[in-house]
Amino acid sequence: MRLINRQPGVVLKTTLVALPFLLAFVAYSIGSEIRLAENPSDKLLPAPSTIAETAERLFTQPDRRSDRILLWHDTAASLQRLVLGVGIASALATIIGLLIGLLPHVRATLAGFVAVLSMIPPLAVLPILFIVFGLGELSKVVLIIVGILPFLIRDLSQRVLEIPRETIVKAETLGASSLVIALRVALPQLMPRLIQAVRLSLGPAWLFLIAAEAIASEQGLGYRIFLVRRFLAMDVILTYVIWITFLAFMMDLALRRLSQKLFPWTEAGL
Amino acid sequence: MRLINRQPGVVLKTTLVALPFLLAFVAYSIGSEIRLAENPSDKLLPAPSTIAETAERLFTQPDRRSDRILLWHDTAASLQRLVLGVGIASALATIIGLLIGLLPHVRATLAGFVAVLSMIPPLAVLPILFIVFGLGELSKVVLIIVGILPFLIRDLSQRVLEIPRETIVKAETLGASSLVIALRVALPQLMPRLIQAVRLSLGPAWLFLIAAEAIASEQGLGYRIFLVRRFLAMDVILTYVIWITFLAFMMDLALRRLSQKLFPWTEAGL
Amino acid sequence: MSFVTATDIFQFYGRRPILERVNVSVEEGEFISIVGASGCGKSTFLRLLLAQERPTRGEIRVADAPPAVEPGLDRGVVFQKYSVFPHMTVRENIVAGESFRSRFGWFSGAAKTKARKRADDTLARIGLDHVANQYPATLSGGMQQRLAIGQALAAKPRILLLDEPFGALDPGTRLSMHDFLTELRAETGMTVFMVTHDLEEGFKLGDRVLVFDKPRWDPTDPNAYGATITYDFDARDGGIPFQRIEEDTHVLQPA
Amino acid sequence: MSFVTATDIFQFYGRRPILERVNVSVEEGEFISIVGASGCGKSTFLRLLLAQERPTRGEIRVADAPPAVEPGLDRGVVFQKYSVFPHMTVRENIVAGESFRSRFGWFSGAAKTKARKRADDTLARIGLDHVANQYPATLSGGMQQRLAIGQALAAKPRILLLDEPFGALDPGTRLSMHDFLTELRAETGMTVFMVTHDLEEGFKLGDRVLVFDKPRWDPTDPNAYGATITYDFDARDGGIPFQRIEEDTHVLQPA
Amino acid sequence: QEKSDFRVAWSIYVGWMPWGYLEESGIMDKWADKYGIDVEIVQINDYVESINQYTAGAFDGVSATNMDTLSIPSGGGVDTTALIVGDFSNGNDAVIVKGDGSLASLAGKPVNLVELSVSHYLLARALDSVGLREADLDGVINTSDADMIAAFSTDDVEAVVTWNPLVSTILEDPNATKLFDSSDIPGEIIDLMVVNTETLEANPDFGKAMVGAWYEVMGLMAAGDAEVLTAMAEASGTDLAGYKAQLASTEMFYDPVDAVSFTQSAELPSTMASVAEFLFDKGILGEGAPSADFVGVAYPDGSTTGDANNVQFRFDTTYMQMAADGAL
Ligand SMILES: Nc1ncnc2c1ncn2[C@@H]1O[C@H](COP(=O)(O)OP(=O)(O)OP(=O)(O)O)[C@@H](O)[C@H]1O
Ligand SMILES: Nc1ncnc2c1ncn2[C@@H]1O[C@H](COP(=O)(O)OP(=O)(O)OP(=O)(O)O)[C@@H](O)[C@H]1O
Ligand SMILES: [Mg+2]
Ligand SMILES: [Mg+2]
Repeated sequence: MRLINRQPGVVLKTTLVALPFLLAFVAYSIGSEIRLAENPSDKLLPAPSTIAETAERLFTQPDRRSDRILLWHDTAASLQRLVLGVGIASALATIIGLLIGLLPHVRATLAGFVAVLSMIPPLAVLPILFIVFGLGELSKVVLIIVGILPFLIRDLSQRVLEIPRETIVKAETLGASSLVIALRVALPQLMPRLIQAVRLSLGPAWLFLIAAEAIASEQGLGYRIFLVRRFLAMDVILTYVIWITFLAFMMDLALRRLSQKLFPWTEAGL
Repeated sequence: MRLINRQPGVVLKTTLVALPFLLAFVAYSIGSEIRLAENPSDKLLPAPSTIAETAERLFTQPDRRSDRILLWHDTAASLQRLVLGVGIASALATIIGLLIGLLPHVRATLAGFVAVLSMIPPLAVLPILFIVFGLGELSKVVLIIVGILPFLIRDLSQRVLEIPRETIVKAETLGASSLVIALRVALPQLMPRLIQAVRLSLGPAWLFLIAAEAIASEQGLGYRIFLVRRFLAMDVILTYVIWITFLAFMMDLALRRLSQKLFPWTEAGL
Repeated sequence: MSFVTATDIFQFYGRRPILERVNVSVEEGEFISIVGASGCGKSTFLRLLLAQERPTRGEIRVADAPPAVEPGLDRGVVFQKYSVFPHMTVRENIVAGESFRSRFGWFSGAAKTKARKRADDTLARIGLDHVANQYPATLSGGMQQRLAIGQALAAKPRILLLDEPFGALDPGTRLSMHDFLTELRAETGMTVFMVTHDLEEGFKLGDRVLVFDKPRWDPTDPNAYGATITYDFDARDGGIPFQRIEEDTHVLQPA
Repeated sequence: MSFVTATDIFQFYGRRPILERVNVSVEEGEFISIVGASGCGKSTFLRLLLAQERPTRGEIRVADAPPAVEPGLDRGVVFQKYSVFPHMTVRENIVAGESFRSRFGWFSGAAKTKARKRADDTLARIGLDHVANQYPATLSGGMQQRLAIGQALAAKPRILLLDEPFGALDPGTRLSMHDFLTELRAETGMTVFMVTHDLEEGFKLGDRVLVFDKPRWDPTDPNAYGATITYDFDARDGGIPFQRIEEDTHVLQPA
Repeated sequence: QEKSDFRVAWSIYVGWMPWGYLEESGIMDKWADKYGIDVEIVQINDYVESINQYTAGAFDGVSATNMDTLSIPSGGGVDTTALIVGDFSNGNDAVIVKGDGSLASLAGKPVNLVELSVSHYLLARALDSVGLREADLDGVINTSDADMIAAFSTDDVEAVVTWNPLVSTILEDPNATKLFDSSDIPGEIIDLMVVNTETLEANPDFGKAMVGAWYEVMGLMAAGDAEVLTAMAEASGTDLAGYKAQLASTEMFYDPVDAVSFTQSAELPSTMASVAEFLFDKGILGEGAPSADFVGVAYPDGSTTGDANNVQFRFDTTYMQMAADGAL
């Protein structure tokens, strides 16, 4: 039988799914073991047990200096920035995407401009952003927005253009104005794609968040990672990385669920 | 007539396309004017003429110390890293994507792992990457690969899964082995999507390149931007940003052209 | 005067002619079937009737009004696919037939209740009342097209344009849709243009059958000339001419 | 012994039965048409014949060999869509019919020249020699299907499986495809299974017509039972039974 | 173990510019050849990354301050020796506010600085001097040094603590006032070349070549060699005058004798103790650290501060003494 037709059984499948995670863990453990055997206070690859201890401490014990559990504060600060940035960017992208997708005049005006904007590497214009938007919360949110907005606009306007012309013509024959077509035909059909697009842009959003927090911040997940880099506290960095990965994964999952829940009409098939 | 049905004429359209670029330029000029009126040695928003002079100098005059035209050297260094990183990532993603898309066993093993990997924000593990891969050329290329590979793999394996099952079954009835199906059916149909995916991941690739060059490098576009950022030499930064944007735009264009050229069968319609 | 008149219609896409010198006039209440080879411009002609596009030359007038510049309430349309709004339930789709002409496309309060009531009546009439709260994607192809027609009619257009409305359906479902359409038409007495691939269907349903074909043919460049109406059959005798034309046109020649 | 025998085939998707107790045996060289309502499991049965899927119960044997576990050289197939390789020219598509069984799917040197020669012969026979260097997307639907059949035959299968091969074509093109298929079959004498929606077509081309339908029907849950072969017509008298079954089965009932 | 190829890392800072010149001018190669070894000097943009890389074992030596050496490599169990005591900051690090003000007026203000760096230490010492604590501020905001100048020009920022050349650039702003600088705590922020103790013990030639080369350049600098100084100035992104101004606020030990006597002075242990206290207070010595004395520091006379059983940081004047004696 050809390899492409060979399906793993349930047990084998579960094993296979777990395998790479296990291998990664074992490889790490061995690497850590070797380094620690040489230098017991090596910080680079802390033993998994050390990471577990550190994680427990970070999640439960308040910081000596500030008497707050830093990890939760960092998480709250970062999530707030992320949600604000992604939320504002999504709202803007939806509006601009609808305008570009529906109105030929706006399309002519903005499509090329947005395409060029999307090529500017946001990290390079960081100083300008700082000066214009200050160093406060605003600048971090703005960096996220600047980072993902061009992509979102391009994606969403593309999606609007992909809405079957038939539906729009049909709406016209029902007497719909441009506004009604935008609100009642295009917008609802755009929503599932918006969630899709937001899922795609969450990765870059995290990236820009971390970059912004690394540059000027008092709290936040990215801030902490770059701060403790100063004394090579890899146990803290790894805990934070795993935590961020987990958060990102949960957000992605939540958005997928949300989409299924909110837009049953996209899923339901005969 | 509804707005959605109103098409701009050729002249109006050209004007509209140019408009936002013009407005951005005018807005910048005014901002620069105001700041320079207040403080003639303000570095933040140099006058467009200053930028033009700086640009000319950067593009044509060799550096006094090294006797080389730094901009070209930076460009060469950065492009080399970018091309290497994107090239290796594409090659790996193609192979792994084909395996995941075609072979159920590999899919079971890797699909979940790659999904989790793709959630790890690469900037957060930057310190780890530097430590594992050192600070040489390798680490920059690796950061690009690490940054874009999970996305590429997910995208390409998805594309392989989307290849109509009919074509694969047809190949089976022609006696094709798994290898032949991979090489002669799946791979060629994957290539246009690969170019598409590479176009999408060029943005992140630039980002990671700049981030990597910012931390450890002796040349490169990102290195120079971060170096002069310390002195807020915005004329240099802006020249570099415009240059990077131009490079990114040309690469995107080149890939689009390449795709049209190489894969006439995707475009040709009845 | 005729109700719909198309005068000397030419349509080019770029430099390529699709339609050439199309002239036709139609009385109010007539059912016009349009047949022709694939790609000959039937849908293009329907788009012109719909005012979705304007002809390169010539004009189409309805009830002697100036030519329309865009689709509007007076023309209903049903396409082969994408004819209903996938994000609305069946009932909402019907309500949309009335509510879309309002300021924000929404009814509220009493207007909403009344519109829902009327929609339920419509649904009962078209036999979709049992699926009123489902989304179109859960319906069979036949039900979707019935919904599309019901929705188009809810806006009370003066002309109904159908572009291969039953092209994607089973033969069985197709037959029942024929009955459905015949009934509806008897009720409303609307003017209908229907494009179809199926000659039999065209003759069965239509009062007249317009055959689109290229009057001139350049064997070295099949796209050199556009199509026009080569035959205009009176089909009220129930489809008998079917056998007669089969030899005359190249509608049925192998592609 | 029969050439193809299906014994007590049951097919479930999850817990839902699609096919129930399907039994049929077919002689070498017979042309079997398969008809039935939409969604009743015709394509499923074809997939089983193709060995693309294995039945939940029962087995299908060809020439008394053990049941196949996956599609292979002995069974050719043509689907309604996606039946040719879009990234290969017409000629390459035909060559693929021979070259895919080689180690890397490529011919080189003399083998290549010979294969191209044979492909050009095939193309001439199926009337596609003038488009040998074009990509399938530039061909009309009829030409694409002709290519798909030519390609399937290039591999010299013992059974040819067709799933609504002409479902997407014009009536005119369809007729010419019928002639094409009849000719090819006369040449090769292959065993053919063809699924079609068009009863007329089924009876015109087939030696036998199998009707798939649900023998039991639960009105509250239409998916409670699977379909099986309810009629097995001998169609060699040229399609006359067509009128006879129309009343007996609900193949043609409105959906 | 013995080897012949060595790699050391450095990053751009007034007192470390000679390292770049050493590599470029071939002086390093000359000295390495003399001892039959090979030394590669690598410039790293990111200072912290260079120390991390050294700690991870990618380099045999790195330019670092006394504080960062104690916290990163020594705290990480990499036994490290200060091979060359190059200078101490004598005004190169400064606390700067916008407008007029005094240290006391910092209370209730946010301060932007690179957290946990020598800037942070300087701030702590500055606050000490007026009886304030960090908690009296409206927080410290970690700000990348690459963006410090841009940050200072935004309205959000009221006070920064940073180092040269950023300090001189920021002070060009007429609105900027320097409140406190490292000349107020002379000898506490020390710039070193530190090397792996094991490597140095196994390869004394490595130490000799490094020190020999370093003091050759020191001699050139002390003589005011314009060519050498210009090269360093340009490499650090300024001109000769700017570089000289920075050198003015740096107490360079051009003469190895001075370096030796500074290293042997009685103040050094108390400085290190206060640094350790600061690091412990910030939790930098690791959460496992029971006290500020967790890491031991050894001095040239054999005395130690901190845990004598866990000495990971050694001030060693052996090689500098050889240079002073002309024995290289
Ligand atoms: N917007 C357009 N731009 C350019 N060419 C077009 C456009 N729309 C249609 N055509 C071309 O015009 C010709 C007629 O198209 P049309 O859709 O009217 O044919 P049709 O008779 O409806 O065919 P079918 O039976 O396949 O629906 C086709 O060759 C098509 O490729
Ligand atoms: N892989 C599958 N998993 C689950 N259900 C399936 C699968 N394939 C087909 N079905 C279901 O099985 C039923 C029979 O499908 P099949 O495609 O065989 O019908 P068909 O007779 O070929 O219909 P049509 O005439 O529309 O092609 C359908 O209800 C379909 O939804
Ligand atoms: Mg059409
Ligand atoms: Mg089927």
